[in-house]
Amino acid sequence: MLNVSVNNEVMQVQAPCCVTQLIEQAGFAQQTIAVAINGEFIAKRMYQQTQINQNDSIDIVKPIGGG
Amino acid sequence: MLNVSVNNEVMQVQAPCCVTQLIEQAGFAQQTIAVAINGEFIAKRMYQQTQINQNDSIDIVKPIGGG
Amino acid sequence: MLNVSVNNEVMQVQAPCCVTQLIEQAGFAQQTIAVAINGEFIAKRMYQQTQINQNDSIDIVKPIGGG
Amino acid sequence: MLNVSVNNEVMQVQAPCCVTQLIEQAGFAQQTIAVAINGEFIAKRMYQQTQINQNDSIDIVKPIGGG
Amino acid sequence: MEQLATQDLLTLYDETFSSRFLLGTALYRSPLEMCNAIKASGSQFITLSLRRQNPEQNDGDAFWQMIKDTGCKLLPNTAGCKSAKEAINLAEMSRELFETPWIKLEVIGDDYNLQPDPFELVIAAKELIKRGFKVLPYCTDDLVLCMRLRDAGCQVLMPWGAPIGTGQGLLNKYHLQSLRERITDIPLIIDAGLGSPSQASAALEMGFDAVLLNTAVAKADDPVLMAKAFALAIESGRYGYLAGLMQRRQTASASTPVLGQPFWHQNK
Amino acid sequence: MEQLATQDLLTLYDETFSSRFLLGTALYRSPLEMCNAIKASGSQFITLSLRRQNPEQNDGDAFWQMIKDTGCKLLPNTAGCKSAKEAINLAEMSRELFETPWIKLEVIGDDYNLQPDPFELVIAAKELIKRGFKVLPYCTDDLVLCMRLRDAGCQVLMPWGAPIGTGQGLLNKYHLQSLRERITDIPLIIDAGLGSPSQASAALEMGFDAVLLNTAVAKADDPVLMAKAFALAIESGRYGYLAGLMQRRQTASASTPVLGQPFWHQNK
Amino acid sequence: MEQLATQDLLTLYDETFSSRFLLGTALYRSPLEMCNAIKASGSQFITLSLRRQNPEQNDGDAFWQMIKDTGCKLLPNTAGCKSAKEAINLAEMSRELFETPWIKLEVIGDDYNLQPDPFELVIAAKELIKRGFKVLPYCTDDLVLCMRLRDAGCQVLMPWGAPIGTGQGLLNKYHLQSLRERITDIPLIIDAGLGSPSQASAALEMGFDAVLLNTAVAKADDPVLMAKAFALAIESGRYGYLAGLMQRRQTASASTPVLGQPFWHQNK
Amino acid sequence: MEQLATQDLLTLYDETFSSRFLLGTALYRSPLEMCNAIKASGSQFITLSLRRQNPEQNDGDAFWQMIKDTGCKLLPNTAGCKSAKEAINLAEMSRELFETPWIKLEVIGDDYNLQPDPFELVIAAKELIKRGFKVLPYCTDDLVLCMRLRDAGCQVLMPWGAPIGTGQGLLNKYHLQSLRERITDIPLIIDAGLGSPSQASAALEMGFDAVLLNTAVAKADDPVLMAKAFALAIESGRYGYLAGLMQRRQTASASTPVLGQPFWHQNK
Repeated sequence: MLNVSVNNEVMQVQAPCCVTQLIEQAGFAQQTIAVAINGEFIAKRMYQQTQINQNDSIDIVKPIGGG
Repeated sequence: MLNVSVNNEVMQVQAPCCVTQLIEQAGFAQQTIAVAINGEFIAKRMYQQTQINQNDSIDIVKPIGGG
Repeated sequence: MLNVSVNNEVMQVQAPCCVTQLIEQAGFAQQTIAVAINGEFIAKRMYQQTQINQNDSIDIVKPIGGG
Repeated sequence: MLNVSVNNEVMQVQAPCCVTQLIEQAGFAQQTIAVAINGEFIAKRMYQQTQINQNDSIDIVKPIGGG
Repeated sequence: MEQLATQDLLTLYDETFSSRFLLGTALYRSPLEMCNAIKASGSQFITLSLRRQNPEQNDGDAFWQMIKDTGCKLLPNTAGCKSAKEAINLAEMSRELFETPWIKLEVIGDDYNLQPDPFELVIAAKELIKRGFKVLPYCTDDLVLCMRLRDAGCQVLMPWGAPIGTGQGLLNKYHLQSLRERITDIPLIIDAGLGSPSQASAALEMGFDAVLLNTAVAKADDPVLMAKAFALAIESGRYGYLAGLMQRRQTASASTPVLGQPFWHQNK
Repeated sequence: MEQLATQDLLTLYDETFSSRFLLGTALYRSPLEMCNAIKASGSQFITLSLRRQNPEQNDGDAFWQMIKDTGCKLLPNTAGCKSAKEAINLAEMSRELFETPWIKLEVIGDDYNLQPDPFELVIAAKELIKRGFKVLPYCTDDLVLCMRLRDAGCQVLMPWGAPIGTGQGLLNKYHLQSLRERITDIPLIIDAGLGSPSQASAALEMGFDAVLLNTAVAKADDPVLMAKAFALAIESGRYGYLAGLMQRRQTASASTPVLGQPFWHQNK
Repeated sequence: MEQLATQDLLTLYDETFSSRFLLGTALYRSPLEMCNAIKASGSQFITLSLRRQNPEQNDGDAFWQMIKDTGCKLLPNTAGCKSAKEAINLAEMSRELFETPWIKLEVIGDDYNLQPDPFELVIAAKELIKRGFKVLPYCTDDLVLCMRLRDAGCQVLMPWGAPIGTGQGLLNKYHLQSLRERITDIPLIIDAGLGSPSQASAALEMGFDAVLLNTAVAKADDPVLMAKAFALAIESGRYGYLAGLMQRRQTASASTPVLGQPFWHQNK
Repeated sequence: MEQLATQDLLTLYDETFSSRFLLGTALYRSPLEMCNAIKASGSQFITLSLRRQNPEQNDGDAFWQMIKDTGCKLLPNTAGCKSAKEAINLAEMSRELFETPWIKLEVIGDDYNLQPDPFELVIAAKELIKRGFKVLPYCTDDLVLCMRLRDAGCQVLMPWGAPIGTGQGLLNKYHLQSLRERITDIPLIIDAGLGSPSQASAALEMGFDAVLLNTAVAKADDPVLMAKAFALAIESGRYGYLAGLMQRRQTASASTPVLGQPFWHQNK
């Protein structure tokens, strides 16, 4: 099991786990989102081949009102 | 002859002279004007019966742009 | 008895009563004051000869801080 | 001969020439000055051992009023 | 909102106006320019005056005809009068000639700043109201003067923003604000001193009911476009007033939500 | 004039806009109110942002769908970022998600006044320009900072009027004026700090090309009407600028001609 | 310069004063604090008033004795009077009790902003001058009002800076400046509205001859130190006026000479 | 109070000063005038600079001798330098020639407004602090810049009031106020832009620790008297700050007590 932080919430995922799988487990499947791991942007095309590591901090963001 | 001032210009008119006659001689016949004698407004209906006197100061005014 | 108002307080005085007497009864004897009756200033030299009348409104004022 | 610029004025000096000599030739001997060569500050203690080179730009500054 | 635009009317002496822009007719480069500026302004109520003319330079009634053709309601003024007596007589002449009881009452108290004379103004206002005029007094922002004019029967007041023709705008917002807070039962029109559209907008934001101006339009490089600019500004200020301005704050406050900020971590 | 209205366009990175009003999408009482305010504003370019959301309070794509339906061009921001690195990564996420290279670059330097960090801002701007972004930096009115951002390749700058959310307006007109005088080759947009329509009008009168705001509309009592008020104010300020404002004068000057003043006599 | 300090005197009704600071005697936390503040202020001319007192709370002549002991010249006021008649009678009472013809004439026209009533003020001033008073009228910055008061015989005028007790300072510098430019033959004293020393300094820099205040000193945390602060500020403003202020410039100009700048080279 | 005057000292880099007035030595009509102005100012800390001089127009050490004779502490500046490198080298030359580690660090970012270059300024400050200088940076009122300079080790900052030589005063009181509120652990000196004593007084009332100026004194009609005027103003502003200014109020409030008003009657 990997202990990661998703949007600053602790979460456990089955290893190995790519970004696509993480998104599903985090409940953001089919949604309009963007992802960063440890503060670095991860492009969609990299989701499959990018593995989540122990203690990664993942940001999953969605559109919101802004000024 | 009466010496009067019309719009601050000296003018001579044949006595007796009513306002109507003065207006004609001053060249304002048929025009859109209003009249005061010695600083007092004279209504149109009084033109006939109002006589000009020696040294009267007559104002004959017309519309102009204003702010 | 005369019913008068001194500094907006009701007061009764024995008739006849001059300003000097009123001042004493009002408790301002020997003090630095000025007087008005019914809104009219009364000079010191008139205190003796000025009689108080029924329902007079008397102002007795003293120095106070001002801006 | 060395062609140098002293305070943006062209000047010729006999080679070899140290800063002390240059200062004299430039007419600033015995005066309260500070020196820079090609934009770099030269400390007093280095005047003797610092040689002037061809095309050096020398600044010799003095106190002046400032805000 | 469209609804509002058609229902939010200015009422002066029981007469309603959809435009809150009173425009002057002097200082234009040409009569045609004046007419185009009036059209562009959407103004329904324009000021004009009476002056002597020498018979020779007498142009007949050309100007007068042009003014009538604008179809606007007329507001003659008593500009330049220096006493109640002068103003009253000029008002009578205006009423007869322009066939209107409406008068912009000006009594100038000083040739240098062209300010109203509070004393003569009140005397003239009282008399003209008695004679049945609908008086719009050009006054200062002095609250006591304004209350006296209201007591005299004026159903609208026109305090200055700044001296005539300066374009300085609302010189004394503090007094104008407290004037507006104290006099709520009749319309207040800012008359004179405005130089730019934003100043007119600010006047209406503060709750003033309308503005009257002339120089800022006539002396613009392009008076027609400037007339349009003021018309939009006046509408914007009025809407801003009706929409209720946000509270001004001393310290900053994020518009974009702070919650959910990316990259932020407890262990930071 | 109508002609002008259709021809006077704002150009940002070679793209033209007929509206000079950039509006934010935060702080509204409801999404519907937001949509109506956007419609009333006539804005063609609206800002929005990216934030974390917990799966539970996850509303799916409702907000996102609504924004797309406005048909407006999108300007994602990097609000809340405190370093060039954070801003750059959030910009990349925005570019992918919103499928746009446009970015309102915010790097906050202080939590108290929420001002831009001049140092991190320049670093981030350089990098994002290199990566092909169309960067609109939220900056201060510091001329040197603005010149550095222009040198970095920014083709538009967005100096603040006042701190975000304060509604203080154009706090430093002197600096803003000289900024406008010095930077004439690219558009300048006043971003943040505006509280009332007249302030927006004043910004455009000074020659600024557009304004971006959010709080003043969203926090008005009636945001929809306020959006309309700002739209009119911005148009009025732009027209005022194009029409050429009258010269401000120190001393009064009569609008109504003095020549021919009635009742005046030599012997007076 | 020392010479100047001793020769630059304020003249009111042919009487000279070396201090340009008139101080009020109300609102202090204690009589002792008042006395110390007066001493610290260097004021030679202090205002006071007359009020009813009930016999019971009657403190005899304690306050009065204290005031006399300051050795300052006394300027009784007619604060709170709302008509010429009230002011005239209170002035008479003051003249008798304080044995002085000097009077600060106040006729309040509105309970909300406590502004002078221009109309009653002129009536009262005329009458009191006729009765031999030396009238110092508390007035607005209205030029016409001020000219009327001067015509009534007032040899000094006291226009307000802002409403009494607000501490807003010189609210309308434009009008105050033109007032000073127009009325040059008699002293003008800024009375009321000042809240900080810098505001008093600014008044004297503008050419006003003195200031009168009370609240800003009495309501300071340390009235004695604040009295000293105002004394210094008034002197600084007066000296600044006499020394001739530099011309304000729109654009920057180096103080340190540009000529001879090091490191600069032709071939740069 | 006298006690306070002697105990309220300004501390810069652990050195104390009783005067809060730093004065420049340029632009005077004559060296004698300069000396008299310095004396009148009571300044203990004066700025000066270094420039090239041609041997011919070489006056020997006359000026330098005069400056030394004032007995004031010297603060050399790096006026006119446009890069960190230039400023650092000129600072080194100043340290050697004037035998002082104190330096007023100026790095100009624009020839037009002569503003500090925030970027080069921080680079130069870091380096000079490392080299043991006591750096007084001439900076803007940008909070982030100021915090960076403090982090670089500056123990005093000198934000501008307005561009050098303009005399515009405190152009941005809002930012200066929040700067003062945020930076409380080191002294802040207002440097440049002041034109009149009241502006200097206002700066100290706001809590700034001192002012540095030159043009306003040197370009006055009477620089010696103006120097004295500023000295008094600075003291007044400092005392005003220490004495605690009254709260500014929106509405009027009588100073003379309302209780006991004569002539008032129930039955009124």
